[in-house]
Amino acid sequence: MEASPEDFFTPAVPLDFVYNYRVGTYIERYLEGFKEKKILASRCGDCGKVAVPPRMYCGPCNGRMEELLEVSQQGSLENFTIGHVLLEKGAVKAAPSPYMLGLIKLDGADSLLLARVEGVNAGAGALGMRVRAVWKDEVGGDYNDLDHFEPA
Amino acid sequence: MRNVGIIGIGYTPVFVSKRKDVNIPEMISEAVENCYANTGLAPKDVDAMVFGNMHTFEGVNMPHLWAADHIAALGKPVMRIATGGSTGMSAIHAAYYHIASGMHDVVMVVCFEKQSEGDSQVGLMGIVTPELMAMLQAGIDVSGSSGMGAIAGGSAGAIAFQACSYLARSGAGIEHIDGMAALERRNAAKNPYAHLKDANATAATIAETPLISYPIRFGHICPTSDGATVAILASEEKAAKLVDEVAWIHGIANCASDASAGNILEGVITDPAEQMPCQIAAKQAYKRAGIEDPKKEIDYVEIYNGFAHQTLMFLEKLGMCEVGEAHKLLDAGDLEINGRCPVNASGGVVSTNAIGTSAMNRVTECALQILGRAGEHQVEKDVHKALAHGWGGLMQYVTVTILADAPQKS
Amino acid sequence: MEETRIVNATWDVSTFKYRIEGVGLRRMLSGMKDAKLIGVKCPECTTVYLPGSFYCRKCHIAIDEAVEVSDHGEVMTYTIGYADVRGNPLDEPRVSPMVKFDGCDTWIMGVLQGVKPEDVHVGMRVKIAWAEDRTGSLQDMMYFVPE
Amino acid sequence: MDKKVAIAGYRMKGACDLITTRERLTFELTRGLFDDLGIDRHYVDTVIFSTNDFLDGRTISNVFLDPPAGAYLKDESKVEMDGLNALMYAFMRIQSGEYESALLVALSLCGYQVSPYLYIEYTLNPAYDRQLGLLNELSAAGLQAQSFLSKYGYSEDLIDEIAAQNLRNAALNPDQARGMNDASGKDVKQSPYLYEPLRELHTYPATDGGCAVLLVSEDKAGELTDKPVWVLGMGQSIETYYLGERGLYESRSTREAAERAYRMAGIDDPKRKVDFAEVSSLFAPQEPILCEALGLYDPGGAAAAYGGDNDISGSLPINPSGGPLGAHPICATGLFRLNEAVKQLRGEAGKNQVKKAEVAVVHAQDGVCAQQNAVVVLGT
Repeated sequence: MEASPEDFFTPAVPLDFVYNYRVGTYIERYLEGFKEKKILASRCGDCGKVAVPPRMYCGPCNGRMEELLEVSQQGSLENFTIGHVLLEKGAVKAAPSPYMLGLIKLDGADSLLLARVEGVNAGAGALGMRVRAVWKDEVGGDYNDLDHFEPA
Repeated sequence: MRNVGIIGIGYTPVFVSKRKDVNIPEMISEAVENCYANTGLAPKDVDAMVFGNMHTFEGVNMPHLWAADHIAALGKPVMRIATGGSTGMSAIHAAYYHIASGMHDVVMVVCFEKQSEGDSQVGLMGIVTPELMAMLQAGIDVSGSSGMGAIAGGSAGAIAFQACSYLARSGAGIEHIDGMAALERRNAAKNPYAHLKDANATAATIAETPLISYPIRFGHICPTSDGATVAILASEEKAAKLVDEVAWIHGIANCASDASAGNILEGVITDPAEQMPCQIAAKQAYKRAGIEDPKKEIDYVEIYNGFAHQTLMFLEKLGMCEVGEAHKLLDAGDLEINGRCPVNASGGVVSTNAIGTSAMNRVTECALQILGRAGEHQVEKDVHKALAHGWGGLMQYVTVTILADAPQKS
Repeated sequence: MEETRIVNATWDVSTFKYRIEGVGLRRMLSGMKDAKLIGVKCPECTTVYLPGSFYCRKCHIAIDEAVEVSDHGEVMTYTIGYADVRGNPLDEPRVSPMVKFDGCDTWIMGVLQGVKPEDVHVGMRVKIAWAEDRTGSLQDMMYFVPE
Repeated sequence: MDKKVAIAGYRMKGACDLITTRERLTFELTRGLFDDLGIDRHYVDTVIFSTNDFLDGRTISNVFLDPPAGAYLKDESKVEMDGLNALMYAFMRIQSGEYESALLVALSLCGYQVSPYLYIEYTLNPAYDRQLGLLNELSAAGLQAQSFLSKYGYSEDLIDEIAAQNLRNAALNPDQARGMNDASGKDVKQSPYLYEPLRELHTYPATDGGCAVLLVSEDKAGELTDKPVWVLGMGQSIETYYLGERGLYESRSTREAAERAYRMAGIDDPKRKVDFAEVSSLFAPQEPILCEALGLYDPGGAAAAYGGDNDISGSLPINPSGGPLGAHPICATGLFRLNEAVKQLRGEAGKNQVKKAEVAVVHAQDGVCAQQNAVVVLGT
């Protein structure tokens, strides 16, 4: 069924879907903790797993994680990638300069936290390096209050 | 083929217009917890899961992925089903085939919608907007004042064509739509999981609500709700080991048609009130369930009615009464909770509409009536066999499920 | 229950590059200049589609046979609008029927003029009021009037 | 399972830019398949779609696709995931005894969107990951690749060679949207980094396309084809959403899905029983992770396996078709793998034909870093 472009209409569709997501009770408290520069996690009463950021459920136990606790602001860099691009609404753009994203195991937590990392060279020795949280000067309970991690 | 039954049901504590406390997985988990609590079962008893919703309504693509940890899905096969308004019942049907095939014994179905997180009108317009915009290029007047411009107000507009066609061909009047809406709002007042409730609704109070697009009034239209529903289905052998009460599934069927009143670019070949897929699916479901005369054999009906005239229209299309007879049953009081032919004792979709759950709740409500567990909205007559109806797409998908109080004889 | 904060996002379908089937509608538009309705007929089941389609729903075959359809037809269903698409009340209620033209099997929406809302009925005979200056646009078909 | 289910035929089409509409592509694929098999739409008992609203920019994405698929006034449903899951549903419907045949239709016109990565963007947790903006399909793939290389101490040369092998295979295959004749690891290394160690040529191309597949019961198979391909086993599983709680160097849910599929197929030693695999590795570094999870070689065995065993002429070819690096029509990709396996099992794979093709394993994924996986075992 060969067709030519003039067989089609190519309309612009002036309709954008707007969403208003509730963050839920656990992320709400996590962000409230940022106001005091605290990193909160949730602990599973069954298996004892500590998840950061906190969430309602422990998947393997299918149990509510009722307990919220503060975890350390220091941890180790377990995995990382150097980004050379940025994705904005799906579009790939060159990054102004390469940047590091790390998966960090905070002391006292069992899950890894994805964050920007500064001041670490990507060579040998990066994996396992001790890092610590760096906060924005002014914190207000916003996602970006916890700015990045740097060598401890 | 193996017998399959519903062995457990769970709901979120409420179905309301806005759940302002929880996020999407947190809300769904409430219904999963409720279902496990009601049955005394645990995730280890469940072999596989089926998940359904309309994901453009809350803007999370395939939300079972994000919700997996919250619904005890890890390590299980999970199949995501989406067929528009009929999603909830399409998901039940998928679970049915998981078991009837012999592949699995116990399957959990999880359906939800959290419509407060998106704009439901935009969500519905999103079905046809590219086509409308193409017509704009062809010279359509979107203000609707001339030419082919009369796309009278989104989904209510297309529905108005259906309602008018139904009234003209059945002999019913707009006062019957008012009466049907009032009956369902009164029923909803008895159902703790209903959203729009009005114990004192009458045809007269509904008639006071403004006309949106003749013959559809504001009082005929469903709300948008937040809520989740969960059900567990099992094979006959497994059900006997796990629970004491089962609502059996005897026959299921579904049918698709052309997108009525929407695909204007290529011409619409169906009367939006004809609902041929409903007639075909009902016939198929009756055949599979061994039902010869639905009027006599079906004790209770739950109909997917986003708009109140659809209760009457679909009763006729399902063969529960003759064409032109439904409004007479309404006038005679036969459709009431204590009536001869009770329908939508739950309050129907017109009272509660978290879309992903809407068609599924028709099945779970039939199951509750069969088990005698519907509480204040339990119908007066004994329910041995019940029919659940689902409807979706652009007026073109129909699903039918026949439930019963005993397993089907082979 | 504790109310939690809202975060916003959009899904920008305005950035999508849709291709929409247009063979049938373009063919129909081509006849409008001459005040003609051009549909497409399936040679197997004889269903006439207006606007046309590149395939037959019922027979599932490719179709391409142009046929002219009458501009007279019958009201199959209708609605009476009291507000415009943005919800603002109209000065006068607007009658919008779906019409099946003679010699064709599909229904088309439009606006009906020259009749009071209370006098409209299913089965009513209507015809197209064509514009004086036609440009091959859907605007050429101004509205329906009673036959 | 007392019945057997066969794949009677398929039609597929993929390209980097298809000048068509979804309706036209649906009609072309299904009409073409019916003509191949000498049947019409009334032969088909049920139609199962696999399309996605977020790809199509439309609520209820298949709302206009039923009639062009021949489903006007027919039994129809939709699995809104990769199409290999729709195959599982169709299989179950036929196994139930209610159906004799099922048509699968899976497609997406990815070119409608800014980029295919938008699709994964909307699967992310909007209350956290989407707000932070760090996680996306590519950064996740970069972390996954790094985790795999670090775990076993491999150099980037390995994943460059895996990409090159796929691009070479894809160049031989007329059903692929993209390929590269004589591609070498060196060529791949010249493409720019996206998220180290992930490079541009490690990733799938944006693809328009789709396919139609007809499944039938054993009774019907003989009417339609001399070369039926049988569905021997299937399995599916999902793992945690949270990347920080997964071992990214492995694919737990693929392993669980494969165990189910092999058990059903009666395969106890996949290394010896499986002749070749078609896996949905959207990024070259995923291929060895998925193959380990499929039990095709032991964890840490990738370097040895890519010494030639996994090539078209090798002892256990992986993605002889070129895999998703040649085409990734989202929703249809798993069925593209299936169709490529059917081609091999029928001996119709031309320049991509492997030496021994009696048992194949086919894989599909959904979610970030293959959170959910489906595995199907096929045989002649």
